[in-house]
Amino acid sequence: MPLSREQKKEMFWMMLLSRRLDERAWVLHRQGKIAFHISGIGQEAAQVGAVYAIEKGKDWLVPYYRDLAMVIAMGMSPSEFVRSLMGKAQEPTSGARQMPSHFSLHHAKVLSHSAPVATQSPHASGIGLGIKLDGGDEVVLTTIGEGSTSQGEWYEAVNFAAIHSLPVVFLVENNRYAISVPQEKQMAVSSAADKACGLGLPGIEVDGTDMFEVYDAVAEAVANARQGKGPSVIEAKMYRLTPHSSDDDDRSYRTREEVEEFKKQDPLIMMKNQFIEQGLMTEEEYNNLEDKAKKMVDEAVEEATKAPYPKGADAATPVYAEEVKND
Amino acid sequence: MPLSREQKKEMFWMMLLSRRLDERAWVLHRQGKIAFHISGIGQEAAQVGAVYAIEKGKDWLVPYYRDLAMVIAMGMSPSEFVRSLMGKAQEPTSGARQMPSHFSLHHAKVLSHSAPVATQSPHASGIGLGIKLDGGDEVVLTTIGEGSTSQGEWYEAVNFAAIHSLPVVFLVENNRYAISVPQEKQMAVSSAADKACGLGLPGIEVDGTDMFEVYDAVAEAVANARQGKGPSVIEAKMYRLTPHSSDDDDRSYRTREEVEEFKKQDPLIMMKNQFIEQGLMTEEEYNNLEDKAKKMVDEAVEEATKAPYPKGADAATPVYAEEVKND
Amino acid sequence: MTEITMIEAIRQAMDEELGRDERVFIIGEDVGVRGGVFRATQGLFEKYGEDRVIDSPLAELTIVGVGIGAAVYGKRPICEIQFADFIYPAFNQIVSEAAKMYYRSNGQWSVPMVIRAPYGGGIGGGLYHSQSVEAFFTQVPGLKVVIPSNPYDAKGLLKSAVRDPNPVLFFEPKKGYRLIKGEVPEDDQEYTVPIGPAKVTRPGQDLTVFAYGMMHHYALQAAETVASEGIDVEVVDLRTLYPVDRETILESVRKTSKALIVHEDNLTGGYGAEIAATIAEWGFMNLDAPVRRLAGPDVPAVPFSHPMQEWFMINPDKIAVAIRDLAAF
Amino acid sequence: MTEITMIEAIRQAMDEELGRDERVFIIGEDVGVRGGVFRATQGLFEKYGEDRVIDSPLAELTIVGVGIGAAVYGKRPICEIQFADFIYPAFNQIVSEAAKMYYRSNGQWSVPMVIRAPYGGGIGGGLYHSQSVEAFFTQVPGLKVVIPSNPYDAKGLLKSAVRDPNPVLFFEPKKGYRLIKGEVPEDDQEYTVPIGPAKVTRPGQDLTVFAYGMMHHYALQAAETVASEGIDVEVVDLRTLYPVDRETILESVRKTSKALIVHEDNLTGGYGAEIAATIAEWGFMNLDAPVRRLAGPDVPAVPFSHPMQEWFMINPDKIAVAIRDLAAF
Ligand SMILES: Cc1ncc(C[n+]2csc(CCOP(=O)(O)OP(=O)(O)O)c2C)c(N)n1
Ligand SMILES: Cc1ncc(C[n+]2csc(CCOP(=O)(O)OP(=O)(O)O)c2C)c(N)n1
Ligand SMILES: [Mg+2]
Ligand SMILES: [Mg+2]
Repeated sequence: MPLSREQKKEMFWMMLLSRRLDERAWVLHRQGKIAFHISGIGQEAAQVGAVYAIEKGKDWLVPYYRDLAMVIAMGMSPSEFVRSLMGKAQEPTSGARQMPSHFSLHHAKVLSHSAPVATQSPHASGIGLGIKLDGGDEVVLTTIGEGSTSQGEWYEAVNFAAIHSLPVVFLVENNRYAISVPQEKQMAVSSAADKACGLGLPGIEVDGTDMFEVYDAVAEAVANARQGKGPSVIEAKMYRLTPHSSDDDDRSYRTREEVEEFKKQDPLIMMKNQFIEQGLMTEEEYNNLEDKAKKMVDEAVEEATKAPYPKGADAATPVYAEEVKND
Repeated sequence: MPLSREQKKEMFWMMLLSRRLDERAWVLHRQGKIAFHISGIGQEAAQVGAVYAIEKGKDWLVPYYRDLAMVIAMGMSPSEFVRSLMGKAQEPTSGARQMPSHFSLHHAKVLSHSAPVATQSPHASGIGLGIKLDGGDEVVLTTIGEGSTSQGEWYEAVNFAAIHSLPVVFLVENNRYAISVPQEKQMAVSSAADKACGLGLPGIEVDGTDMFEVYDAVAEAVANARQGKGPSVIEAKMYRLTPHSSDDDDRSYRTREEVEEFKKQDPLIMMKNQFIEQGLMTEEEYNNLEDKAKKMVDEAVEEATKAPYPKGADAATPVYAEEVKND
Repeated sequence: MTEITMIEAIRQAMDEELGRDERVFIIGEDVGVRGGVFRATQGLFEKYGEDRVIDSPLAELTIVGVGIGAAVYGKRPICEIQFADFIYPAFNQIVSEAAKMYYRSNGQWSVPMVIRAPYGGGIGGGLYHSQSVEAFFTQVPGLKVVIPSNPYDAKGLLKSAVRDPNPVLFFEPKKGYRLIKGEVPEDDQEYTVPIGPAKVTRPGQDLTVFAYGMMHHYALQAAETVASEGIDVEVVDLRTLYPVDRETILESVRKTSKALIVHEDNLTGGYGAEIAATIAEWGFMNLDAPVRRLAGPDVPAVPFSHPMQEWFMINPDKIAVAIRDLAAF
Repeated sequence: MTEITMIEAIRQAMDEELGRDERVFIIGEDVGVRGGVFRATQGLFEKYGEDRVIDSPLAELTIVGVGIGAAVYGKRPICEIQFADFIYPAFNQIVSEAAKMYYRSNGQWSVPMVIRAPYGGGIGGGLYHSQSVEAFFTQVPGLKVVIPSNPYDAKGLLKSAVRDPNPVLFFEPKKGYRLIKGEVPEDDQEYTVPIGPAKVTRPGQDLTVFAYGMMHHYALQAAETVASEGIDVEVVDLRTLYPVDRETILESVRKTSKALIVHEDNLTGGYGAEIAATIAEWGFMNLDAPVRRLAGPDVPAVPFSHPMQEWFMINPDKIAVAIRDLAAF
């Protein structure tokens, strides 16, 4: 089903909002108001493109820490995110137990993930198994960085999904680096999509700065998965425009020229230009969106700043469940 | 370098000797003289073919538990093997600490391996790294069962070797089953050699019942590795003619007809016929070899039976090394 | 009541839980047509089909990681690890994921899952088919660790484990699979044994032996032996190793004033350390003697060759010696 | 003598060992041009080249498994795990392989290898950048486990670890990397600190605090605080956690008759259990009070949000409270 004009605009809005929110996180960090931020800047086109290819409320998302735009699109509010940045009590992912950007939204079927990379991939396959056993037609979208596909965990997850023809889409967000380590030191193939041939499922490579190219590829993979045709690996190529995290200094491993070069391909700017060129959006509409985003982010920061911290002793629970609430 | 007539005969002898030794182990088990045996019957052609492609004393072997024929070819004596079956003190692999068929021969550069499958694969890559760092031209041959390639450990080992172009040959002995689990439940590709394309190295499939086909493929891979052209994956297809181990009852998962069918392709018999047809060996020579094998195996059992058990307290050491002896 | 073996009790528990709850399924190596290498799942594939009894690839990380995903989805996986010695590839999934999912999501996601694994030596398994691995997990909040010592508990505890909303590691003393027999209620008399409480299995006055699994079985035998010599031993079956049932332990120490902890895992850093520490901290005022541990020697694992295996393993005689020694203190 | 930080001491140790022995190399994530995420390997890539300081793929199993292979080949790998929390993917290689290689080959193959990892909380790292993982390994014969508490020991012990013929886990208190400073001999004065012995770092009469790493640093501070109140605390830096230096521990208990063990890992099943058990078994006759443990609460790990982190973490004040309490017993 082709995307409507409204959907496309909504997608652009998600990119824009999460970008401005993400940028604000960097500002908050510089101001000493938050201790840590890990950024999705440069990856929003792929994230929004992919997440619009699944059905909210029905399908599952098993994300990783850069997926701010995905999770915003799935329904996390900006103030919820800022609360998680600040470690405030009512942040919805972990009650401020986890570092920011370790997402989880139970009501939206966004599974909690941890910091050790690639641990989420087998969970996606497990959810896929559950769906298959129940004969359902839900689909699981799971993401990972290209470096993290070096973990045996990812291989095993994809292998299992391929053997059992599970409804899982494995999206690799290839931003060229794993902290300082470039792709050539992670794999001897040119794309994580190439890994698929060794596991017996389709592997597709797309331009991760093009929201609609990603959408199309993921939508097709989702359709296949929904019809019982099994899993896919999709690699979206992009670039991490910021340092790895607020703790990183990327000057030790990449030149400023390289970063500047890639800033010219900033997906937000490219998408904006495309939208305006194709008449999907006017400059004025764009400016309105910018104003709206700024306002929302301002409000989010204000709200989150006022929100209370948890009490220390809140951390004592919940270690064990008394009953299963997530059935 | 093509194999000489003498080498070929020696190779046949290794197949024959390890087969008769292996069969005797089953007899000893039925007689209640040993507690456990895990067998290589049906896999000798691939094992001998592969191991003759490396240079004894120079190259490294990192084997797995079915590689009796390989290890015999590398210089383990039949009586040493029978001692390990019986848990006798002077067995050379582990001083009777490990179960039988957990090989190790330090003097022949055969690395000790354990029972958890696939743990040996990263060791092979690590040895390969050492060789490369030293600029040496040794090669590492390492083996594994097809089921065990499902472990992330194998994937990571091959990936590392591919990235660094290490001199390692990853031989997969595909005997169609991992205990009861057939290949289709391990992978969605038709051969572990297919997995190589996803890791950026050559993957070759050979008939594991043909000693010379295996030799040729491994010899080429070894030559490439020696010349710095990097690692390969080779899958040799064969069939496990016995139950998984003396603890297994394979009737629950495969029909007798299937087993009988494959017995017709017993590599020992096929090789014997080929040798005789091609005039490499006469029936008389063959009968002499059989006599010799029987005698050696008889003697091995006799010797090993007389050998002393370790004392219980021998097990107290050696937990920690005082110095490194394996440099 | 009928007398059955440990392995049969375990099989029955799974059979009944598969029958009771459609969400329950088994995943592991060779659990299908083969019925498990110890035959714990024998007949279940035939009865419940390949969607309920799934032969996994040879990959423990997969078994547990996929199990976690299925559990958060809404299933009730029973993951079989063929030997406890092979649980390490799944260590990250167990410790980082299963154990921490509930806490890290502030209660949003729980992981109702069982991981079964045969453990222990004395069966000629050598270094890698004999290990006791419980102490790696009895320090991980979020996990529960259970080790039964008899068929009644094995069945009742395993059923509780399947129904528990948390990840439960269920380690089975493989040497006892066919050796230990005991009575369980008839098929139509459904029962469970709660996860949590330890149990005084033999009341006594002179000292307490704390044990679990195969060693509990031996401890009862040793207690019997020394009884004839006039030593009145109390035996406590720890059963649920984690969380620790400190109350039952301390109550027994208050009564007997002497404690001997027995396990077959290595002494140093083994599970007994926590029991000893518990007693030394909260039972100190009741103690009349040093807290003793009788455990496997500090070598990497149980060797294969028979004399060395016997040297390693704790048995009723060794326990009796330790009891006499402590009683005489 | 010059005063340097912990991290500088660690960097110097590696620099000197790389310079001393051509077989030594470093492998880990971001150890190359990036110089490590904590800058422990800063400058070493430039000095020794990419063959001696190797950026691994993002795969801890690879780092350790390849390290083992290189070690048996004849190299001396120093494997860096970026955070201790990420050591679990390598658990199988460490516990099944590195620890057991020497024993299982009856001494044919040894694994001279160091695995370095920053551990511990209090740095805003949340559940997965704060963990203390030592107790998983202080129960594994064949491994050595070392945790330094000051720059002098960090440098000297790390150099010993590199030269040790066995696999050594070297856990570094990351909160102390730049916080803890101390004197080390000048560059040209080569020294090592032996792996094995614990050390009395503050002699005292009233009770002993046993600690290591960051907690040892705090223990000294707490001892100072209570000294002014007339409590004379002996502090023992355990340093080599495994094998356990029982003699030094028991000697101190013979002297002070009271023991407090402090660590930031969870209480139950943490390393302190073994120390408590050691004292309860072999030091019992010298004890005047229960063996106390002050440790992290039994929740899955250190939470991120500041108030919850502080609730979790042990600090000098909490140690002082525990000291006063025990002294008053
Ligand atoms: C198991 C594990 N090892 C190491 C780390 C530390 N670490 C965090 S992110 C990261 C790099 C990830 O790279 P990639 O997968 O390419 O994702 P990206 O951050 O580039 O999006 C590393 C090494 C970790 N989180 N988990
Ligand atoms: C990590 C691990 N899990 C399980 C086992 C138990 N096990 C021993 S051999 C085997 C099957 C191996 O199959 P494959 O790799 O195909 O080798 P084959 O035995 O067929 O030669 C299994 C499951 C093990 N040894 N290690
Ligand atoms: Mg990346
Ligand atoms: Mg096989």
